[in-house]
Amino acid sequence: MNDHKSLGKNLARNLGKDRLIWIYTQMIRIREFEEHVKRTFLEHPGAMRGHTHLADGAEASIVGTLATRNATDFVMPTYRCHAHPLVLGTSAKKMMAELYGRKDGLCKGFGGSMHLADPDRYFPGTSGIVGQSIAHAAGAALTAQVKNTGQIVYCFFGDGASKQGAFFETLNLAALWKLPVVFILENNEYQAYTHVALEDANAQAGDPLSQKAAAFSIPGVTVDGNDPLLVYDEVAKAAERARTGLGPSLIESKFYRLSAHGNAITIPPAPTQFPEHEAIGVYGNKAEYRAAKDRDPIPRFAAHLESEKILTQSERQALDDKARVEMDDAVAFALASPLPEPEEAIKYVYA
Amino acid sequence: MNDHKSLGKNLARNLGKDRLIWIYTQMIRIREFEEHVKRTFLEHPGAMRGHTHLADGAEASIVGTLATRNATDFVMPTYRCHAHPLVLGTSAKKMMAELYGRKDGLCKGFGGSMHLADPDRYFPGTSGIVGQSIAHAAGAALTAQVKNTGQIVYCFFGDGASKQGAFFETLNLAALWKLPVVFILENNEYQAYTHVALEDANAQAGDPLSQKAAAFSIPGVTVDGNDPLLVYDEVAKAAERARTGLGPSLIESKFYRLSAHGNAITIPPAPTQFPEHEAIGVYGNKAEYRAAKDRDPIPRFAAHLESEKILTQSERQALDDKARVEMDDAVAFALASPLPEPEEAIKYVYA
Amino acid sequence: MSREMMYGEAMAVSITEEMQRDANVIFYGQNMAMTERDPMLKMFGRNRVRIAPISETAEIGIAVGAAITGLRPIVELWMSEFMLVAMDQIINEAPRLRYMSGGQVKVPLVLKAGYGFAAGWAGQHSNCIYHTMMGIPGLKVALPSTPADAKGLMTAAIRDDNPVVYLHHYMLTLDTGDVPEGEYIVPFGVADIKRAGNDVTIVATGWMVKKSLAAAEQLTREGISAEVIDPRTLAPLDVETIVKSVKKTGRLVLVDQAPRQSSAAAVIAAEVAEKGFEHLSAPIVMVTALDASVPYSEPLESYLLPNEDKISDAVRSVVGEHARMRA
Amino acid sequence: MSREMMYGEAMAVSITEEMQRDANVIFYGQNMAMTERDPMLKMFGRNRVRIAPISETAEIGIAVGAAITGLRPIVELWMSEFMLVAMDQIINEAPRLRYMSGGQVKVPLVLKAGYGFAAGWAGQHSNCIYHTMMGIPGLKVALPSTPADAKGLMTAAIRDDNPVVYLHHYMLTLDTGDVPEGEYIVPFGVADIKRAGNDVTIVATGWMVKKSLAAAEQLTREGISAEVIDPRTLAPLDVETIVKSVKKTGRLVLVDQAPRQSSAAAVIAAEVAEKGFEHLSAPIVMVTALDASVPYSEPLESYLLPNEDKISDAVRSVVGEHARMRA
Ligand SMILES: Cc1ncc(C[n+]2csc(CCOP(=O)(O)OP(=O)(O)O)c2C)c(N)n1
Ligand SMILES: Cc1ncc(C[n+]2csc(CCOP(=O)(O)OP(=O)(O)O)c2C)c(N)n1
Ligand SMILES: [Mg+2]
Ligand SMILES: [Mg+2]
Repeated sequence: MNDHKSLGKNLARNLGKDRLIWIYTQMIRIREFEEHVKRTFLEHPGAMRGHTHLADGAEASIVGTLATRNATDFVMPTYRCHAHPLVLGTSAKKMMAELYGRKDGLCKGFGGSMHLADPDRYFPGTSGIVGQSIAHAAGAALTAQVKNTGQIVYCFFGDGASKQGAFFETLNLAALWKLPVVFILENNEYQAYTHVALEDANAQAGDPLSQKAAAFSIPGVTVDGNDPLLVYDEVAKAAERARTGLGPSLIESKFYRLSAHGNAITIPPAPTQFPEHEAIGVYGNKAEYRAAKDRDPIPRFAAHLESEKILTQSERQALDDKARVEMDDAVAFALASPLPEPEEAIKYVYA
Repeated sequence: MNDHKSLGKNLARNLGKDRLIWIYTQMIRIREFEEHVKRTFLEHPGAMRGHTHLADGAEASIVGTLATRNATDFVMPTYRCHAHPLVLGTSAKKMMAELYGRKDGLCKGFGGSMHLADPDRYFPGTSGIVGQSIAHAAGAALTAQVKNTGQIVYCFFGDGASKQGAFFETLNLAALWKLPVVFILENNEYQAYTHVALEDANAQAGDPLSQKAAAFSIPGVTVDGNDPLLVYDEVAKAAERARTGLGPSLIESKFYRLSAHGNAITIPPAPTQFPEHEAIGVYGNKAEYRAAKDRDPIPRFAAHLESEKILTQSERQALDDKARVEMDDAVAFALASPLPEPEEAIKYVYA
Repeated sequence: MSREMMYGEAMAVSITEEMQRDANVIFYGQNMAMTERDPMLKMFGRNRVRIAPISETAEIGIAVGAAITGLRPIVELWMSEFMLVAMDQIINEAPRLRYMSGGQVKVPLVLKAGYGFAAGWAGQHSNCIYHTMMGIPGLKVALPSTPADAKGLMTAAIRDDNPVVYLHHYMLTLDTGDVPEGEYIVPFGVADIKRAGNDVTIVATGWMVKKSLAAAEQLTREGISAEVIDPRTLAPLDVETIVKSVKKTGRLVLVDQAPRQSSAAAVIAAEVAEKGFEHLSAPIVMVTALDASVPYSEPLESYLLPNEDKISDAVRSVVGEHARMRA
Repeated sequence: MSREMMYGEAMAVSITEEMQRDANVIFYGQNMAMTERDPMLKMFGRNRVRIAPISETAEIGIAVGAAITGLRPIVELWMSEFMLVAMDQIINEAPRLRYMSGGQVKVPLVLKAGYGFAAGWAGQHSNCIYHTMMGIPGLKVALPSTPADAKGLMTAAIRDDNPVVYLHHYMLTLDTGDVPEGEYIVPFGVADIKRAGNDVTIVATGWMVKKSLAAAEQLTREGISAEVIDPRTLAPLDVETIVKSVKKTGRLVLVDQAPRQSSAAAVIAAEVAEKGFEHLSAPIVMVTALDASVPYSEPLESYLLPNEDKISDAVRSVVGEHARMRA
C-alpha cells in the first residue's frame, strides 16, 4: 500500500512541466465548475432539479488517473460525472447548460447532472444506478478488445458501489476475458450518508478495499488519492497492464469528498440546497471534516508545484482566474440558453 | 490449503465409532437415493419432469459438514437438494414421492426435485435460481441472531454460484453483521457444462476459490471434499466461529460430481434421460472422469473404516443393503401414491 | 378520534407501532439509523434496526430467508427502481417459496420504497415500475395516496403473512391529512371511493389520485360528476368496486403515471373490458405518461406526465361519446 | 423458395448468417461453445464467441457497454427468468441510455432467452415474464411462434439499433415449418394473421398461437370462424391490425400463458377497449394461466395453463353473447 507516502517527487521527472501544469489546470477547472454548481443552489434556486453530485476532493484522483490516458481511451464514471468530461475537453458551457436543463445542454436537457455523455470524446454515458456502469465499462473494453483498437477503459466507481453484485460479477468476467480496463475504486469514505466502515467488511476489519482484488486474482493496490502523481504512478502501471493484454487491475484511490453527497432531497415545490458534509451534518464530527480539508488536494498540489519551481504564485493565480472566468461564462451561457420545447420529450426513444 | 492431505486419521479420534458409522450410513443412503432417482429415468420414463440434479460425489462433503451440526441448526442447499434432507431425517418416501410429482410428496407435488422443503427439520426450502439461496441462508442466520437462539446456518452452493452477485453481496453483509453462517462453496469442478477454469478468474489463475474470502476479510479455506473427516475438521472450526458470534467463514470443498449436471433437457413429449458426465459427453475427457471415479468418496471412506476396524466388510454390506431397501421402498411408495387433484393447483399461493 | 399527520410521518408511525407490538418485526436498509441518536435505533436497538450496504439482492434475499424462519422484516429501499437489481428475489423468490413448498412456509416481509420522483430525477429514478410486480401470484403491492392509507396499509402490510411491496409516492411525502388514532388497518384488496360521482369513473393511484380529484373538481363546473376510485392495493386488485362504479357511470378513465403499455391502468382496463363490458357506454380511456423515459428538464418532464388537464380532456371525450351515443 | 426448418434451428441460422454479414455482431453466454469443436466457435473464433460465467448482470451490462461503443452483442440467456437477476440492465439501462444522452448513443443488442417451460420445471423456471419488459420505452420484445418468424425476427433483432429481448418458446423448439431461403426479415411491430376468420378475433403469442389455431380448427366444426392473430412483437405492439380484425369480428379473445394480471393479454385488451371499443359486441375475454406460480406435478401444471378447451370455451362464451345481443 502506498497509502501514506508523501508527495511523489520521484514521479515528477516522468512528467514534463507542461503536463504537471496541465494536471493542475484540470484540477482547478473541476473545482471551479463544482463551486459554480454548488453556488447555483443559492443563486438560482430551482434551476437545477433532481440530484446533483460534486467531485470536489476527487480532483487529484481523477486528473492523476486521466493523465495516463491515450487520446482514444474510454472514460466511464458514475452519476458523479462533472469532472471527467471537463478533462476530456467537453465544453463547460454545454455541461452547465445540461445541469440547468437547457436546450443547449450536452444532452439537450434530457440527462441532467447524473447522465452527462459526450461519446465523441470517448465518454459514452453514465448510470445513476449504483454499480451498473462498472459492467458498461467492461463492455467498452470488450469493444476495444474485439476490434483490437488498442483502447483501454478507465472505470470509476465508489466505495459503496463495490458492494453491489455488478461490481463482483464484472471484475471476474473482466479478469477472465482479460479485458483492457482499469477499475478505480474511489474510496471517498462515504456511500451517501454511511461511513465505509459501516458497510464494507474489509473496512470494518481495518483492511484496504483493494483486497477485493484477490477474489479475481488480479492486482489490487491502494493509493493516496489526494496526490495526483502517486495516482498517476499506480494507474500508469495498471494502464500498461491493460494495454499489453494482461487484463484488469483494481486501484483503490483514497480521498475525501469535500461536499455533501448531493443536494438535499426535498419535496417540490420546496427548493433544494446543498447541505453540510455528512461528517458534520449526520455524525457531528467536525474534526474529521477539518482534517480532510487540510488534505485538500488542490492547495497541496499547488504548493508542491511552487516548491518545485514549476509554477509561480502569480502563474497559479492566473490559472485559477482563467478557470473561474471559464465557469462564470458557462453559467452565463446556461442561463441564456432557452428551455427545451416540451414536444421534444418523445424524441430519442428509439434509434 | 488442506487440499491434498490424505485421509484425516487424526480426526477420527474426535468422533466416536457410532458417529463414524453414522457418517458412512448417511453417505450410502444419499448414494442409493440418487441411484434410484437416476434409474427412474430408465425404468419409469416420464415419471420425473423438469430438471433433476444429483449429489453423487458430494456425499463426503455434505455428511462431513452436517456431522458438525447441532439439532436445530438450519441447512440451506441449492436446487441440488436430495442429500441434505435425508441426513436431517426427512422421509425418503416423501422425498421420492415429491420427485414423482405425487400427492404424498414432501411438498404435495408442488415443488419437485429442485424445491424440496422440510421446515420442521430446519430445512426451509431452496431456490432454483443460482446464488439466490445464499442470501436466504444469511436471512435464516439473521433470524437466529436477532432471536438469539444459538442456531447457525449451513449454506451450500456451487462453484458456479460464486460468480453470481448475490454471493458477493451476501458474504459482505454476513461478515459485516457477523451472522452465524458457514458458507460451503461446493467446487465440483463444473457449473453445468462449463469447467470452473473457464468461468472463474481464481481458477483460471490456478488459485483456490477460497481466496474470495479476502474480499470480505473472513477466513477462507480449501478442503478435500472427498474426505468427510477433513471436511468435518474445517467445518467444525467455522461452525465454532459462527456459534461464538465471530461471524461467517468460507469453505471451498473440492470434490467431483459423478453424474451429469442433470437429466437431459428435451422437448416434450420426448422423454428425458440421464446423459453421460460432461467430462465425457462434452469434453471427451474420459481420463478425467475415470480419475474422479477413483476418488469416489464412498469406497474410500468405507476402506478407511475397514482399515481402522470400525466396520467389517459384512457390517458394511448390511448398511448398504439397508439403504438399498429403504430406497426401493421409497420408489414403491412414490409409485403407489396418487397424483394430486388438479384443482389443488391454486392452493398455497397466499398464507 | 383522528389526528393530522403527514403522509411520510404516517408510515413511520405505523412502523414504530408495529415494532413495539411485535418483536419479530425488524427494519433495515441503506443510509438509515447511522448514529446512536437515531430515534428508531434508540427505541429498538441495533439488533432490530440495521444499516445495510448497497446490496439490494442480499438485503431482500436476507429478508426472504429471515421471513421463512420466523422474522417479519421491513426493508427500506428508498426508491423503487433500486429494486430492479434484485428483481429475482421480489418476483421469483419471495412470492414462490411458499407455493413451491406446498404451503409449508410463509414469507411475511415488507419492501418499502418511494416512487414517482417527478422532480428532475431523470431517466433512471423517476419511473413507475409497479407493473413488473403486479399480478405475480403470491406478491402483494400497496400504493397509498393519503396519510390515512399510508398508515393503514403499512400496518396491514407488516401484519400480512405474505411478501408485500409497499410503494409510497415521493410527491405526497409532505401532504397532510387526518389519520385515525390508535391501531388503524386498511385491508388489502379494498378500493376506496375518494369522491362519489355519477357520470364517469376515474381510477387512479398515488399522486394521480390527487390530480384526478382536482380534475373532478374542475369538471363539476361543467356539470360533469366524476367518481374517483383509488384501488389502494394493485395486488390484490379490487375489480368489483370498480365494476360496480362503472355500472353506475357507464364510463371509465384510468390515470397512471407509467407509460400506457407498462401501466396498472392497462390491467384494470382489461379487467373491466371483460367483467364490466355490458355497463360501458364509451371506450375505456387511459391517461398515462407518454412513451418515453422520464426526461430531466422541467418542460420535457411536464409534457410527458399526466396532469389535470389531460385527465379532464379524457373525461370530456368519454362523456361526449356517451352523449353522442345517447343522442 | 423456402426450406423446412426447426424453430430452434431457424434462430441459430439467423445468428450465423448475421455474424457472417457483420463483424460487429458477437455472441456469448453461459454453457455455450465450450470446446474447440463448437461450430460457431470454429467459424467465428474466441474473440466473437465466448463463454460467460453465471453473471447475468455483468453479461448484460457488458453487452450494453459494448453496444454503446460499437458492437452488436447477442447474449444467450437460456431461460427468461434468469434475466430477473439483471432486470436493472434490461429495464433501466439498455433502453434509457440513448434517451438520457439526448440521442447521442445507440444500444443495439439482443437478449435471447427461452421461456414457457411447461414441462415440470416448476415454480421458478416456467413462468412468463414478458409483461415486465413490455411497454418500457426504448425496449423491444419479440416472441416468435413459427420457424419463419423465429428466423425473421432474429434477423430483425440483430439489425435493430435498439435493445431487443428475443424470447423463444421452449415447447416450440422442435416444431418445423417453411422458412424463406436467403435473407429473411420479419419487421417489428407487424402482427401476423395466422388464420383468417370472421366471428371472433383470437390474439396469442408463442405456444399459445398453436393452441389457438387448434381451438379455431375445433370451432369450425361448430360453425364458428375464428381469426388468429400473432402480434409477433409485444413491443412495438401492432394494435392497428388487431383493431382492424375486431372491427370485422366484433369479438376478442386473448390467450396468454401468463397469469392474467401480469400478462400481455391485459395490455392488448386495454388498447382495444380504448381504440376498438365501438367495434366490440361482446366482452373482451382473457384466457390465461390461473393465479398461481407454476406447480411441478403434471396434473397441477395442466390445470393451471390455458389449453385448447379453455380457449374454445371462451370463444363460445363471446360468440354466444354476441348472438344474445343480436337477438
Ligand atoms: C442500486 C442502487 N441502490 C441505491 C442507490 C442510491 N444511491 C445513489 S448514490 C449512493 C451512494 C454511492 O456511494 P459510492 O459508491 O461510495 O459513490 P460516491 O457517491 O461516494 O461517489 C446510493 C446509495 C442507487 N442509485 N442505486
Ligand atoms: C441466475 C441463473 N442463471 C443460470 C441458471 C442455470 N443454471 C442452473 S444450475 C447451473 C449451474 C450451477 O453450477 P454450480 O453453482 O457450480 O452448482 P452445481 O450445479 O455444480 O452444484 C446453471 C448455470 C440459473 N438457474 N440461475
Ligand atoms: Mg463513496
Ligand atoms: Mg458446480
